[in-house]
Amino acid sequence: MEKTKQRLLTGNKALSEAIRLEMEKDENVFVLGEDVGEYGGIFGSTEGLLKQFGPERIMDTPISETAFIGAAVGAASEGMRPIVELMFVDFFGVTMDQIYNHMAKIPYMSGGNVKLPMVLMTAVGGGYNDAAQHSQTLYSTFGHLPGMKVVAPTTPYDLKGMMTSAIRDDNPVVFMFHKTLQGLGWMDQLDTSIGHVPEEAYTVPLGKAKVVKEGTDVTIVGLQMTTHFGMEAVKKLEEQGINAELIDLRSIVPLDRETILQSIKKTHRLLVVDEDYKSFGVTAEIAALAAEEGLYDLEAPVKRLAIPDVPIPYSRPMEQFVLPNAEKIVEEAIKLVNE
Amino acid sequence: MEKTKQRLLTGNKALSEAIRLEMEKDENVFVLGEDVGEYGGIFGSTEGLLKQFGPERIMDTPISETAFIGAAVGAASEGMRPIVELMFVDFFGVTMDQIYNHMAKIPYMSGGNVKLPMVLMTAVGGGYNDAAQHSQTLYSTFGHLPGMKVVAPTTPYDLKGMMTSAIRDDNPVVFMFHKTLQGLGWMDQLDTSIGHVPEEAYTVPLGKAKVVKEGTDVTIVGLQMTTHFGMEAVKKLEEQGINAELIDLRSIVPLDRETILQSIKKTHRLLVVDEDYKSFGVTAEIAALAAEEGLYDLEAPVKRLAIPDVPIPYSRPMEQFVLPNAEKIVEEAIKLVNE
Amino acid sequence: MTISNEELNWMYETMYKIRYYEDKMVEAYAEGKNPVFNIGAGTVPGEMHLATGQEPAAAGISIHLKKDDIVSSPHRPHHHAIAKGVNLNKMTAEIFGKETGLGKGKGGHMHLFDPEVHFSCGGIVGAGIPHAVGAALAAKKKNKDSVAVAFIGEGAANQGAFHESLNLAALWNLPFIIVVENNKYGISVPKSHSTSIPSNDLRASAYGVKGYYVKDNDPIAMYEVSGEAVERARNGEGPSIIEIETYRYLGHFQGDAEVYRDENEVTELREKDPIKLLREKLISDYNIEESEITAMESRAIKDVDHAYAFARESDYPKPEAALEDLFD
Amino acid sequence: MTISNEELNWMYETMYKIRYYEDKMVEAYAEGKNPVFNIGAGTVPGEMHLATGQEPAAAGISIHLKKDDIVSSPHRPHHHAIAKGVNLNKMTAEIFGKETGLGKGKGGHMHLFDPEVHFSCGGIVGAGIPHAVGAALAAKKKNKDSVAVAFIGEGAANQGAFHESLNLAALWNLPFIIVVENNKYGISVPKSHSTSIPSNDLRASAYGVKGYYVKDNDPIAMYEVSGEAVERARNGEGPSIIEIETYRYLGHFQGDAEVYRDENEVTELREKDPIKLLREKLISDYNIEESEITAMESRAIKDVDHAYAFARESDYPKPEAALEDLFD
Ligand SMILES: Cc1ncc(C[n+]2csc(CCOP(=O)(O)OP(=O)(O)O)c2C)c(N)n1
Ligand SMILES: Cc1ncc(C[n+]2csc(CCOP(=O)(O)OP(=O)(O)O)c2C)c(N)n1
Ligand SMILES: [Mg+2]
Ligand SMILES: [Mg+2]
Repeated sequence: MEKTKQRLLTGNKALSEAIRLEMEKDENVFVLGEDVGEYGGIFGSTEGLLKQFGPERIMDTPISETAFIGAAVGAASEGMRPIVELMFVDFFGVTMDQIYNHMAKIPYMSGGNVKLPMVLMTAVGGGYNDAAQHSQTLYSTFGHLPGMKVVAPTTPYDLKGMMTSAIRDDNPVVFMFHKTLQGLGWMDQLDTSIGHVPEEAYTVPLGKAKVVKEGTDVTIVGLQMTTHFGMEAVKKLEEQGINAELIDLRSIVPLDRETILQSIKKTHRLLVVDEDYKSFGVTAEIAALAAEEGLYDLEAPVKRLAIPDVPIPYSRPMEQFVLPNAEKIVEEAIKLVNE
Repeated sequence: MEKTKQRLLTGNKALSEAIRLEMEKDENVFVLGEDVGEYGGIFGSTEGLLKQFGPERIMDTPISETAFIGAAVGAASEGMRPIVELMFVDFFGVTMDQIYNHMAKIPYMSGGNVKLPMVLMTAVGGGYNDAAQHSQTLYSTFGHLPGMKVVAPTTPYDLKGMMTSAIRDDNPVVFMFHKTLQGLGWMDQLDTSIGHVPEEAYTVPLGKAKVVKEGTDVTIVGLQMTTHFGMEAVKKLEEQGINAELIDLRSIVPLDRETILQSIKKTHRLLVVDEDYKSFGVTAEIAALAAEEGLYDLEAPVKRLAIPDVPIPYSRPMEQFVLPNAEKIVEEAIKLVNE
Repeated sequence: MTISNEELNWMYETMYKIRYYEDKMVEAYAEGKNPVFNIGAGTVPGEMHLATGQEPAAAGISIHLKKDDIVSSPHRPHHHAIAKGVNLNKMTAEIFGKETGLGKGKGGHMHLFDPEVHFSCGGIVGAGIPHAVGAALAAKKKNKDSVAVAFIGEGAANQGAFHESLNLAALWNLPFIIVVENNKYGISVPKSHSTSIPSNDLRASAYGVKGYYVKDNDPIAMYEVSGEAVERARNGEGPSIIEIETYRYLGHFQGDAEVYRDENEVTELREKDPIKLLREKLISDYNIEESEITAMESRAIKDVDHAYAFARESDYPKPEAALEDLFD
Repeated sequence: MTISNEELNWMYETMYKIRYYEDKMVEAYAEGKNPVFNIGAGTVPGEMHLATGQEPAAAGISIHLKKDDIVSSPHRPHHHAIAKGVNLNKMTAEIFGKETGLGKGKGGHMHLFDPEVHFSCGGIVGAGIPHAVGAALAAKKKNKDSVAVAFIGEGAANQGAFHESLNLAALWNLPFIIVVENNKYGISVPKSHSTSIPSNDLRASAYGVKGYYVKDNDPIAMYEVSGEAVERARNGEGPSIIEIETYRYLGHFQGDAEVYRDENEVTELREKDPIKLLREKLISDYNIEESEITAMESRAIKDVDHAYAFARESDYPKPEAALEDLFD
């Protein structure tokens, strides 16, 4: 136990370990997607799996997202449990029909007679100058459309635990992992992208937010990179005598409304931070929740920090301008407590 | 002038008239899409146009949304002004990449050097038992993704005026018309779907909401069918002594935040009604706006009435259960003023 | 491949049943839409795409399919469903929006799912093709000898999903067959305005698969080429494309004014109706007794009438049931 | 079609310039990523897909293109851009993220737009194909004799957009050419694991268009078949598919560890390098003077060096410029 506790893994290794353990247990689980074999997934989500399971269960596909994601739907309806990778979430547009009209709706349209136990995993996020077509998170694009669970874990521990839950779930799950939180050697190195991960399989529930740090003065809600930035911000705020509470959303659908409302009851102030576009995004839904169900608890207007409704620009100064970061969170939080 | 004022047109005729007048004026304007020719558009948006303009300018396409919407992007970049129809908005998933990664982003990514003066028109809405893949509005799915204007007019007057504006706009515009508001002979017959439309070309700005009825007790915000339901509701509320203000959003991007905030200042109560899914939808953004910029004006929690995050069920009792209507608006508005 | 009398009878009875089913649906759909047609009104609301005239495609291949074989069908699914042996009561109840339906009333006529016989359909053109590819993959993974068939219209063959799916199925050598029902129109658009080549079996060489073409809506020719294609698929010899020339007697959907075609077109088509022709052939070429034929017809009618009665007598779902079945 | 010395020289100089440009980009991209490679760091951050080795495809067809002809290119666009005559200073500045760039720094290396020479590219596999089809349509509508060329990789030919676009272009008989650069890999996936047939010119018959295959990364063969295809397109004889066998010397993107291929593969490829071979041929078969060649080389180097200098010296955009250029 001592040893297990001390084992450190990067996000991507935690993720691929979850897949490995479920594949060992259940022969219906298999992986398909572009470059998931020899390459191990562009962002390392299937690292080492081809070697262990061979090309029959770790299947490289042509660049045909409609066909292979649709095939995952068909295979799931016949009792398999596919994990299918959409390399970048930004590519959803070539295959969204399979995702939202079929994967998400067939269980409902069939009155529950068809189950689709599948995981669509996909990489999200920017910050490394990959420009407008490779840097988005699109959390709410998926969250808005009913019928799929949509999760976005932050830490290696949660990546493994939530992937295990996702694979075992009988519902379609969209599993978004953040590129920078995979802990890959060729990207920014962040503390958050490496962490304690038990060796054995374990589950973390889908649909529960996590209070990363308790506080009394202001509630900061983030997910993935904005949770990471939130952690930095919380420390800086502490230095300035502000005791912020930080919530890591982890799941977009189901959304853990209760945890957020409880926090507002305590802090009376809400700042929502998101790497997705602002309008109609995560910050909108959570601010709306506060207006709908937490209004009497609020002592100041809700603040929303997100991409200001422009495509992600390539050049560094502009990209940094549109992305949230710790400093911007600190600034907004201070304004909020002084309101 | 008298005569013009009295001319009544259905929504679809108002729409096709706008297209006709712009096509007469500008030979770069042309239409392409499935069944836009002989059939005149499944929902009548191109009624009569083939006859006048011939198949070179009113082009039936194969069922290849990626190719023909992508071709509209390519033609627009070469100086044409295409109007391209996506038959049902529900089909966006087979072609969203062309819409959101290219049509919406190319002008920005090119630093404004490439203009895409094109209109993507598409039919939205349910209520006639067309089930989960043919009944959605998806307003916020489009509104969330930056780079395209997204409009959704309600009345024949606005359908014509806003289509004219859309065609003349040098930016890509997604023009959503509501099936039931087209005033087609084979669907429900609604007062709102027929109205005064001047014969000559005129514009209605994109990005301005309309106060349909002024009031003091509660602000009701709707768009398309929920504006229609709102009109009915406002009358019933009046009978009960409640003086509601009704705002027809008309445009999702740009969103006329000012008109909504002004109204809340007056009524202190907000009910947002939407035919789209609730979470991360129009009701979220507008409730969030109130929480962010109108909080001190609110005297009661914001109320949101929208599809309760399930796909649209086929069978009538269930579909009616998930859709907003006048009675539900009345009920929520009464609760709100009694809060 | 020569067809046995038993097979002929099955084909005839199935086609007859489909035809009778669709005829009844024309009536049911019209109920409550008079005097003014309103798509959302009546006993059966919403869009209604019927397959009257297209029976040979469904019967000619389904005769070769077993319960475990998979069928994926598009927006015009009744003939495929009936030929595959979908539960007729539950299917009809679903179309009527009743709680006893296949999807408890949530799906409707374009969204019929009967996992018992591995049947599904959907309303998005081309989208069912990859589902069949995936089902074929699952069969292969499970070492079953099942075959997956995707039916599409000729219009759908110009969707990207067609290309991607065929390449994938060929690459992975899956037991997959695509049947293109060329009924000449995609809604109002004639094939010549949608497809740059004469027929889709010619696209087989683009994937290295086998291509077949069936002329004249001929059920027996369809039986023959399908038998070969199914056998090849079962034996691991890979996918096929079958295009069949067929006819859509009715509008694209009920209520279609059919401004885009000549009024006489359908009258002429009905003269060479494949069910009528097959009936004559059964008697003249195969020595099947008239009495045997009428017995089949009665049985078909009885089954269908029973299904409609079941649907009519069933209850509507409770409104709040809309909130159920989202997640398991 | 016989190639003139002038044309040969243009081809050589263009290929040489592309090669030199990409070599310089390897260096620029590495700047600031030492000792630890970090994709988001350095002078040129983000993904970087270089076309070293693939010059013949770009030069062999672009020689037949005029300024008004349209080129749509994918994620690996520099060779096409240079051959099409994109403003090299602005292009390089864009890649460096500078405000003097083609897109004022908003686009980056995968999103280069030069409307002056009708060039565009993009990062979504297959997505540029319909853009070229639409541009060809615009040309036809405007009664111009322009041709639109879409470049793609062999991996992209399995995207639905390929199929839909070719059918549409063939149906409407548009002046459209698709060039498939078969560099053997789509990232790590070899062609044999992505494509069910040997080459994409074989798919021409699926659309009723013309198909051409160029072996051995041969620029002169590419010149020849392209000349024919362009002429056919200009004359209203319809679309073509050209597949060229080419080679990607570098990784998929810079930083690719290339675990999926043999270390010696590229060494061998470089031995039969098309630029080296063409240089030899110019001298041996076409009697072009060594001095003339070095003059071309110097000119290419000068242009490229100048472009890099321009890019380096330009300013970064202001952060707030991110909010500009959304709507007109
Ligand atoms: C992706 C998509 N595009 C368009 C439609 C609208 N639509 C439904 S059926 C149809 C025509 C289909 O033609 P075909 O494939 O020939 O089948 P048929 O109706 O003739 O049986 C169209 C365009 C759709 N449902 N999905
Ligand atoms: C729709 C889509 N899917 C996947 C990707 C990721 N991706 C970028 S390039 C590439 C490989 C492309 O291979 P190929 O077409 O052969 O071009 P090459 O890179 O060899 O030049 C892939 C899979 C993408 N950009 N877009
Ligand atoms: Mg058809
Ligand atoms: Mg390649």
